[in-house]
Amino acid sequence: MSVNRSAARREVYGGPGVGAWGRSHRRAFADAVARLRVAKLATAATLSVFALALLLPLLLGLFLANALRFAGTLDAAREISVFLEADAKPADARRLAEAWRARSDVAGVVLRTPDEGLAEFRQMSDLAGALDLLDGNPLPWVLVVSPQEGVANDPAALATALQAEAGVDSVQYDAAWRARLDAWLALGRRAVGLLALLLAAGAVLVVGNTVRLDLATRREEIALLQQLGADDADIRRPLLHFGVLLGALSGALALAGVFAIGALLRAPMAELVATYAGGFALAGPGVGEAAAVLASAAALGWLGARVAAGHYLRTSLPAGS
Amino acid sequence: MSVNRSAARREVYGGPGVGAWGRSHRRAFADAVARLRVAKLATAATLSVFALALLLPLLLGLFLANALRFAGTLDAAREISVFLEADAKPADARRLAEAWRARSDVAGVVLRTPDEGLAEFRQMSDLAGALDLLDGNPLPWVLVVSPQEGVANDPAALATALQAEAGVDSVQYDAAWRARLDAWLALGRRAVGLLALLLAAGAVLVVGNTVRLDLATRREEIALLQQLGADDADIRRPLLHFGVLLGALSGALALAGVFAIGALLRAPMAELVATYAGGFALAGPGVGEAAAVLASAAALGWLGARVAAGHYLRTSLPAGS
Amino acid sequence: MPLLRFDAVHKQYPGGRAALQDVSFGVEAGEVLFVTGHSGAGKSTLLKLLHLAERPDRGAVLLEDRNLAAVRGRDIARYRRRVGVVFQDHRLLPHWNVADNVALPLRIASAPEAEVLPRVREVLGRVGLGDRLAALPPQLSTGEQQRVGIARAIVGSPVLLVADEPTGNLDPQLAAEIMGLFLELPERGTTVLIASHDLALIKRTRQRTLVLHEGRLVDDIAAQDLAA
Amino acid sequence: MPLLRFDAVHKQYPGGRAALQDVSFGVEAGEVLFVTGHSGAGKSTLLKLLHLAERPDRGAVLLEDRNLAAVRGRDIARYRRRVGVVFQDHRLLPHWNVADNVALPLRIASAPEAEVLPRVREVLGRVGLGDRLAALPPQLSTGEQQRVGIARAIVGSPVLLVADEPTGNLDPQLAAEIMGLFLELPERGTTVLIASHDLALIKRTRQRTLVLHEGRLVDDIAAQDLAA
Ligand SMILES: Nc1ncnc2c1ncn2[C@@H]1O[C@H](COP(=O)(O)OP(=O)(O)OP(=O)(O)O)[C@@H](O)[C@H]1O
Ligand SMILES: Nc1ncnc2c1ncn2[C@@H]1O[C@H](COP(=O)(O)OP(=O)(O)OP(=O)(O)O)[C@@H](O)[C@H]1O
Ligand SMILES: [Mg+2]
Ligand SMILES: [Mg+2]
Repeated sequence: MSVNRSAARREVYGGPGVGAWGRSHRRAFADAVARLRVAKLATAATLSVFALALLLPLLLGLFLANALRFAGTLDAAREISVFLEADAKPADARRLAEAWRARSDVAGVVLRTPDEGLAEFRQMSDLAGALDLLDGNPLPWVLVVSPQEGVANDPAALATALQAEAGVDSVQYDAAWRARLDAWLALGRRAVGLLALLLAAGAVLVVGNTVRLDLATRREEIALLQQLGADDADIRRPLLHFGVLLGALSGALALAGVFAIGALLRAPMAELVATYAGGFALAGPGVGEAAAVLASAAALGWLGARVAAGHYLRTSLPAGS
Repeated sequence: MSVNRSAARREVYGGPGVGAWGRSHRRAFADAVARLRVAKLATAATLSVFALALLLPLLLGLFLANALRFAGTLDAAREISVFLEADAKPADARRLAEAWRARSDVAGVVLRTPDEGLAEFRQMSDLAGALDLLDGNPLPWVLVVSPQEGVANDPAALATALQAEAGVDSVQYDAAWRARLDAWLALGRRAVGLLALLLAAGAVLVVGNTVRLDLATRREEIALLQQLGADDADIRRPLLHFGVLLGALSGALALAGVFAIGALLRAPMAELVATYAGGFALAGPGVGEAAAVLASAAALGWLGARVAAGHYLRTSLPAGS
Repeated sequence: MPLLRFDAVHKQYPGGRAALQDVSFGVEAGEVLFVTGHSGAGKSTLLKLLHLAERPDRGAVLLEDRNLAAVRGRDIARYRRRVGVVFQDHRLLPHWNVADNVALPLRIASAPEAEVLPRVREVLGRVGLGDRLAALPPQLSTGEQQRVGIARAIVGSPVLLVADEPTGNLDPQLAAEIMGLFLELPERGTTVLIASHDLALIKRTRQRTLVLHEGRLVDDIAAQDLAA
Repeated sequence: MPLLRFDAVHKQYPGGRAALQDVSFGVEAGEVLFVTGHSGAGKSTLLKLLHLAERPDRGAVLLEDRNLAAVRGRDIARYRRRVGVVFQDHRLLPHWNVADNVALPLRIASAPEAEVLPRVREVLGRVGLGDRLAALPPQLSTGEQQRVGIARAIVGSPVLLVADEPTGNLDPQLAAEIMGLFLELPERGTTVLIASHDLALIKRTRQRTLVLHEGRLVDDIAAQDLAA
């Protein structure tokens, strides 16, 4: 009897055959799309919050990347200026530069003639006008030495060593300025780390909260499905599809936001670049980066849905389970 | 008959008497507290999202305030340096300073002796070592003129006018550096404006979304209350209390976050201050500002609840209304 | 002059058949009236017009000579406070206990708190649930939930009580007890309309009965004409 | 060997009286069995033990000689797919149309889509709603909703059907039709348990009847002993 009956049932149900897996995923996806379409306004609100949670870290990341590129110029402050004696010859200066370039604690040496020094001086300082009052060029040859980076190398020791060489009048190494820069960078790094942490937590919270509240509004529906024999995977499947869809759409929205903000910033940026000799263009995300953003957003949506659904299934087990 | 009956009803209902208003608010507040307490986890999640939406603009605002205080030093770049002729006497310098302070397009004049100039020079530039090679002090008297701010005043024209005065050797006014600074400030201001706008939108969205979803989970409850004769104000009252409570708690959380982050930043900040002669302490929000934050958070919660409830009542009118 | 009057009322749901067609009748103050008919005949629709959950397409419903079509906006809430409703699906708030569910209409009408609990106790006692004040609705059997819904409908001494299948989940004995309760309401100034498909109960109760068939009023049987 | 056996089953809800006390009986495959009793007697509780919405405190419930206490975790879902349930409160998904509501058990069991709609049409036809496939539950009368719930319970040809007051919202004629439908189910391999307080209906249907009183099984009346 029970053999007959289960055979009959298999006829109706089709059993757990090949097509069942694909079927259930197709149904789950259709269900997820339906969820998005049913409540247009609700979907818009959820998408906006999610997209915003993605947009902020994205903007922060881009800002950081651009700032780091720009900060490259600040490294000048790490250089050691070596002033040769007033009677030094060009040949002496070249010989010293050659010799120092060979040192393991030196990354590079740039030679500056007294004329170059005067020109730079004039550009740098608002007291340079005073130099016009002098007769001739009182500036000596200068060798600008970049210390090798690394824990083993101490730029202060290098400065002392260079001071001892023959033909050197004085060495300028602004330890205070360097310490100040390092402190700024440490502060910046810590602030950025904190903010990134906050925003990551925010994105996860927003996604989880959205799915959690979506689940809360579907409490009865889910309980009914469980009572009719749906297992955890059945309950989870449309939610995961929903999370991925929500994530991908939000990611697309956030990218659109990034490009829109980039467009808005182009005008003042161009103004800025015009005054800079070097030229500096704001770099936006590339195609690969955009794809990565979409993928991570979808993954985040999936994760949020997974966590919320898992929590839900664990805490609201149908009676008797 | 109908007179009798309504008299009987007034006995039961108590009519719209003096105590009714206070009663309904006390009940609404108790209901709001109950809402928070029923779902502890849900409350925690909602609070976190809300607090985060508040924390980010708060941090941004404090960062901006601190940055502006710090940027005050940048204003030096707007000054016009006037170099007097080499043979100028201290009395000449003082007379010119006096005269210029009276000009409407001048905000202030600072006098610098040649000795002060040399000292500053030495501190500012890594080429200052070269000055040691010079005999005596070749620097002249300098008058540092701050132009009056305002559209009507053109610092470049002022610079030209000062150049024409007797006893002036040369005028230094770095138009390029000033343009660059203005461009930076414009960029910064636009970026900050955008971010603030985004975050404000985010905060409103988060609050509105939370209340909207809370409403969605209470759809049936609300419909029932309406069917039993509750009017819009009855439906709204506990939601507004809920919003205010949520807002105030989130504001407190956000303030706690601000102080915690301030504590975390104190260490690198101290390092930084140590290298600065002037000294610069990170300013946190004061008592008045904290109270303002709490009040605005509560107001924001009220507003979000009001908007969401209004939207809900407008779009989901009970059948037949 | 009747308390309540239906005047050629017609109601069609969007995309559906006509739920009510040309229905006219009057109800005197103090009557207890049954509405019966097959599933889908239009009983619930008729009652919904009375607490403004639906509106007629044509025709008029008048209470105390006031056309309910004129009750709009803020007046709807005020009107509903005068009508007690027993819903066919109970509609209790699952997270509120029995006492708070029953107290709802009193609190919506801002009744002084001191009067609420004694009144709630009294009506719950009358439906046989005097000892379940602290229970939550999901902890009740369906018949118990239905009785809580009845208690809530009568707690505010409404002018009009509309009850949709109030005994659908009760055994015959309990159903008779609840009917006895309804029959006492006119003495307290409440007129009663009851939708029911339970012909045996209707016959036993012996009150005037309207019979609907596919939305049409096909019979209006006076109390004395009901066979025992 | 009976298909189903209750063995000294005891169930007490937290903080409540005992809903079932020392209940023992057996059901043969192919039987149609009524459970009756007053409101709150324990009828729904008894049925809930069968689709694992509740668990007994003491005693055992056995289906096909398997103790349901051993059905845990993932097996619960699989077990439930073999049991059809008519809920006392219908429990339809309000945003899904009638056809999708009825198709739910087939889709949960991953039935091929081509077989779903014909099967849904067939069972809806059998409860008299063959023309309402596209309607949403809130657009149905309560009796119509109840019949959708019945169609959903039988669509998957379950081994066991438990129906809680399946005719509570139906008029006597329709109730008799639905009973006729239940009586045909054993031919298709389904054993049926029906909770009902409608004594007239039970007498007319003439099937074995269990009588509960305050949680105790006080009578077990064989079909032939029921007075017509
Ligand atoms: N979840 C629960 N928690 C506490 N008590 C409960 C719960 N469910 C039911 N009860 C109580 O158990 C008893 C039996 O309930 P049950 O629902 O089985 O009755 P029933 O026979 O189905 O009644 P009805 O005919 O009214 O549906 C009742 O007194 C009820 O209040
Ligand atoms: N909101 C709605 N939209 C569309 N059709 C509806 C709606 N509500 C009811 N109907 C239809 O109107 C008709 C009358 O419904 P009504 O609920 O008044 O019946 P009833 O007499 O109360 O039936 P029952 O005894 O089953 O409760 C039914 O055919 C039903 O399907
Ligand atoms: Mg009805
Ligand atoms: Mg029951």
